[in-house]
Amino acid sequence: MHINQILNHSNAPIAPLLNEICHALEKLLLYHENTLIDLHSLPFSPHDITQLVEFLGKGEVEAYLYALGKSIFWETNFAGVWWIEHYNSEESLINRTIEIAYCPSILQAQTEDIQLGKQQLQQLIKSFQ
Amino acid sequence: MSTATFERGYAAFKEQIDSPIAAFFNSCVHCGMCAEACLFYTETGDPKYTPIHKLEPLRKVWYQEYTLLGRLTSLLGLTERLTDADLAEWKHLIYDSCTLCGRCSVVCPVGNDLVYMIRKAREGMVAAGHSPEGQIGAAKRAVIIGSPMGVQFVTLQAQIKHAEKTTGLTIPIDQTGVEFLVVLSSMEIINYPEYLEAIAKIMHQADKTWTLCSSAFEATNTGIQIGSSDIARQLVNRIVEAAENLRVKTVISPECGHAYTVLRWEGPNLIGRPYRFKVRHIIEVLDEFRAGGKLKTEGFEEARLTFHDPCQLVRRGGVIEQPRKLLGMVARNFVEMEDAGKMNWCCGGGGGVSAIDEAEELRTKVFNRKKIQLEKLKVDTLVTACANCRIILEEGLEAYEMDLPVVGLTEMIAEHLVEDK
Amino acid sequence: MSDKTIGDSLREQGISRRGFLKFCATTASLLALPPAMIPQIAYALENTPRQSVIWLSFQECTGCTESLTRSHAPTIEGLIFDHISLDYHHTLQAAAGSAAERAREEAMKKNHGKYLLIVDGSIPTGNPGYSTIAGISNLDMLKEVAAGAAAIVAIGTCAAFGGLPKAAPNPTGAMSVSDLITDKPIINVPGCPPIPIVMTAVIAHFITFGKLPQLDNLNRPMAFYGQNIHDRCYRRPFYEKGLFANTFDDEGAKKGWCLYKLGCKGPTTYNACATTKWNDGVSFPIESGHGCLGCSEPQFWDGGSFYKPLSVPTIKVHDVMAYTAIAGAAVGLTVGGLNAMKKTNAVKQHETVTIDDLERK
Amino acid sequence: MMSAVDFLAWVRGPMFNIALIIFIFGVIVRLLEMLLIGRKPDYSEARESAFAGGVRTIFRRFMPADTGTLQRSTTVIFAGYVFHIGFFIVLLLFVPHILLIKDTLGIQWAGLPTPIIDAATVMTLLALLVLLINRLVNPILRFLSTFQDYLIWLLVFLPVLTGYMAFHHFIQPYQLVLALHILSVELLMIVFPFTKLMHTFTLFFARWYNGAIAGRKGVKA
Repeated sequence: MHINQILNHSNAPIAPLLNEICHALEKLLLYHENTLIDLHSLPFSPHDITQLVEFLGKGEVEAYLYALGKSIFWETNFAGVWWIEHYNSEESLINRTIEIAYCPSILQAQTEDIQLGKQQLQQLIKSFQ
Repeated sequence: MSTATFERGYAAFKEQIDSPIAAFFNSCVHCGMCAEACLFYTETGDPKYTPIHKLEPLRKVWYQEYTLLGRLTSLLGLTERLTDADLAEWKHLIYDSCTLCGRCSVVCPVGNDLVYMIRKAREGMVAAGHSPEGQIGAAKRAVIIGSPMGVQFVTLQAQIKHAEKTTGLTIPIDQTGVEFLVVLSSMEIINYPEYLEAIAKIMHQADKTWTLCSSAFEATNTGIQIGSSDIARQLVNRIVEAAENLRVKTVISPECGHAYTVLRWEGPNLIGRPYRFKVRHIIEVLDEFRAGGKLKTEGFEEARLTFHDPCQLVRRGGVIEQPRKLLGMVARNFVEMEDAGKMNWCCGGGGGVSAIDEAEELRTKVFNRKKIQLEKLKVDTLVTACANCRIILEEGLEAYEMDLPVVGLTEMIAEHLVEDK
Repeated sequence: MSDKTIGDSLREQGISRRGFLKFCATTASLLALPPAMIPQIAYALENTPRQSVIWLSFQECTGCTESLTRSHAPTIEGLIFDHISLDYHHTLQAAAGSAAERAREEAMKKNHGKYLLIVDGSIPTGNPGYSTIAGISNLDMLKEVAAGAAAIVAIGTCAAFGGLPKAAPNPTGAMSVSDLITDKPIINVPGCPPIPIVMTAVIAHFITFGKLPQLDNLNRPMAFYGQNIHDRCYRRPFYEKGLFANTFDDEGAKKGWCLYKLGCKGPTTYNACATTKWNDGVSFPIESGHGCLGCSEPQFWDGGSFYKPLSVPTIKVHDVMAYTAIAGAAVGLTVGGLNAMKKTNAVKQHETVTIDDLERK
Repeated sequence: MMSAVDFLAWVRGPMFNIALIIFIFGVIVRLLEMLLIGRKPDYSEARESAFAGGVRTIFRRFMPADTGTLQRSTTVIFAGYVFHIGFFIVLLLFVPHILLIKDTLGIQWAGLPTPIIDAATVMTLLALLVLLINRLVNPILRFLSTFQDYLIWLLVFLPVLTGYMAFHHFIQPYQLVLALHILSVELLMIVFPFTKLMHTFTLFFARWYNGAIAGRKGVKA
């Protein structure tokens, strides 16, 4: 659907949101700073969300995280703009965000987990040595 | 011996207040537009001449006597009572600076008829003894002698003789059963005797029966100007009795604005019943003659001329088109003055102001409006249809050193009548 | 109070650091905190021991507890409940009778000055016998437990503002917590019932920052009660355009237009329903086609009809108008009659003015 | 201290009742006390219908008498129009106001979108400010103005201002500003019958009388 059609038929603040995304991309390029936009607190109807998803489209990457329920990540047609949906263990949506980043921060392996993994691996190696 | 007192004045205010007055005071929002419509404000720039302000004494009485809140607050002594000093102060505003021209009544956005109120306020002022000396004198002369200028019938008789001689026509006096009773203003008898000659000529050509009346020749009514219905009734009764005794069909009001207002509109209410005859202004009669083909004229005035609408004819009498139609018969270079017709500016001497000596300076000052209007037009002759306007215009023009002849419309028509075959 | 931290207990359940971060991000979103605060939340939750909580239920319908337990499945807000020490809740706890009361007394003693007191239901102040637990009147129990609490959370409109029990004529003399306790920090979480995650978020905030979140003038957390339903409503644009449903089944209703005319109290109701929604974010009343009732506001029951628009008076004015008009007409006729008489008399008493009267003598 | 919610409940309930009673009672009494004074019959021979004249003037006076008047009183007329039209747009075409009228009088009509109401409100406020400045600066108005003129200006200005503030959430919580708005309207209702605000009703009578007096004489006043 063409953006004008969406803007004309929707009451949601789509235009300001797109502007904010654009500024966030600039910030990312200049300072390598990530931005998280919480869609939860914006007055979007389910229909508006569908339209927004349709407009942003799906890019090359899609990822899943399984922790405390499923989370879905996909890069939109606009590189660096990530759509993120968190679900709980009952598969209800609990949060929906747009992250402007090279890679969504939560997807990166966490230092503590890496340390833990390294320890476990070391022990495993020790055990068959 | 009876005398004017403040209490009589207060009682008269109380008596005069009616539903329209209450509606008018209730509606005023102090927008100030009436001031901009008033000659006395526009030419002096003094806000005290704002028409609604001139009605403060009447408003105070209305508020205290006829409103719930006013009654309660005056019981508690919270309202400012009307005082005799107020009346003394307002005398200048109610008499000297109001010609009852009615421009304010036409512009008021909430529809207040301010002239109606001033007229009633004067009733209280008279009863309280705060009317101007000049008008008191005129009223006394009108009642005692028969004319505010002291003109007696003998004076008129002399003028009649002179007119009969000039015109070669008989001027009928005290004839019964004729169609028209013609009444005059003393200004016409003294200053403009041409008027009587014109009437004689016109009636002759139109082949109409008419008469003057020896007991009721004077049409000006000082009672209305000073603001006393009692005196006005006394004066108008003379004409009513004469007209009914002579069994005329129509009484013709002279070229005098307020005489027309009294005779035509106030008279029946003063005597408390409808007339048994009609009242028409001479201009209305002439226009009827014209429409009926009874008025034949020849030749045209070549001078560039304009017409000054008397306030009482246009705004308070509804006579607007008639003088223009008549002028069309005899004038080629007729031009309209700015604001002509319903919105015309007063000469500054109506409503009895011309009889007040103290008001003369102010009256001359506000004539400035007329002066500017006339200067713009650059006319050679000024026509009007009110003897009082005519005198004031002449005086004003003289004061401002302008050389411009002022002519009565009736005379102008008479001059162009086709002579007897 | 157990010395285990939330982080410890999460790890015991095999939840990864990513899962924990997901939890923290969602909590920040709930609290309307900037994403930059996520690490701080994570640090606090990682290191703070389990919070002791005592829950008192007074004149209530158990709807608030129902609301919370409905979402007590392993959801994000459920997690918090897994990781607080709910030392007393007479509906949920296994212990009963004197054992239960003993548990409460022990918790109060052990965590004096540190435990959180959660109250649902209003407190009767008329006859103490209207509502008692273990023979103790609600008022006495509230005062006793409040004395040692770090802070009090008044859950639901009854505890926060008096609610239904306090509605006119208020037969039990019901009062809110803040009517009775004035020397403790009180946080009101009104709603009938309140949104479950608000609870979670308030506790998370208390654990994270060791203090109450920012509150509005009615002591409600700004993060949830900072904006009214109307301003956050997805139907608001219809209000702006003047498109309204006039009945619950007309074209406007079907097209999802604004419900203002049907009595929606969105403009005067401060709550997060329009954004957090209900039933795990499925919907909220307006989205389901019914106007907001204003359940999280004081005077919820006495503030006029649920189905009358906000701009109309809360009283019936027709009789008042009719009687006033009649009285006005009666007095008006009297006053007007007096005016007419005054005028007539003035005319009757008129002294004819002659030319001899024109001057003062 | 009374909370904003209690305050709102009070202005929507008992206080509204009080204001309504004073307003209706006052207006009826004031109109009757005016109309029952009576007037004398007119015996003069009418040139034209007084009735038609009265009706004509009721409508005619919505317009300035002539261009000269318009030029001389431009500020009052122009700002007066903007104020009155704006005020009535906001009063009669804002949906919540229509609902109030529907609830009290049982009649209703279509409203306007809120951005238009918003613009009308701003215009009304500006026009009122112009009228106030004009009242303070114009020599006629400064001379004529009494305490009541300024009081009424304020009491008319406040409902428009508080309505604007309520709509834009200038004061939090919303209940407080809504209550202030309603209270300001109630104050206006209470003073209405006893002040020049009565012109809202009486001007029709005033114009009628004036127009009938003139109409009888054949003058189109």
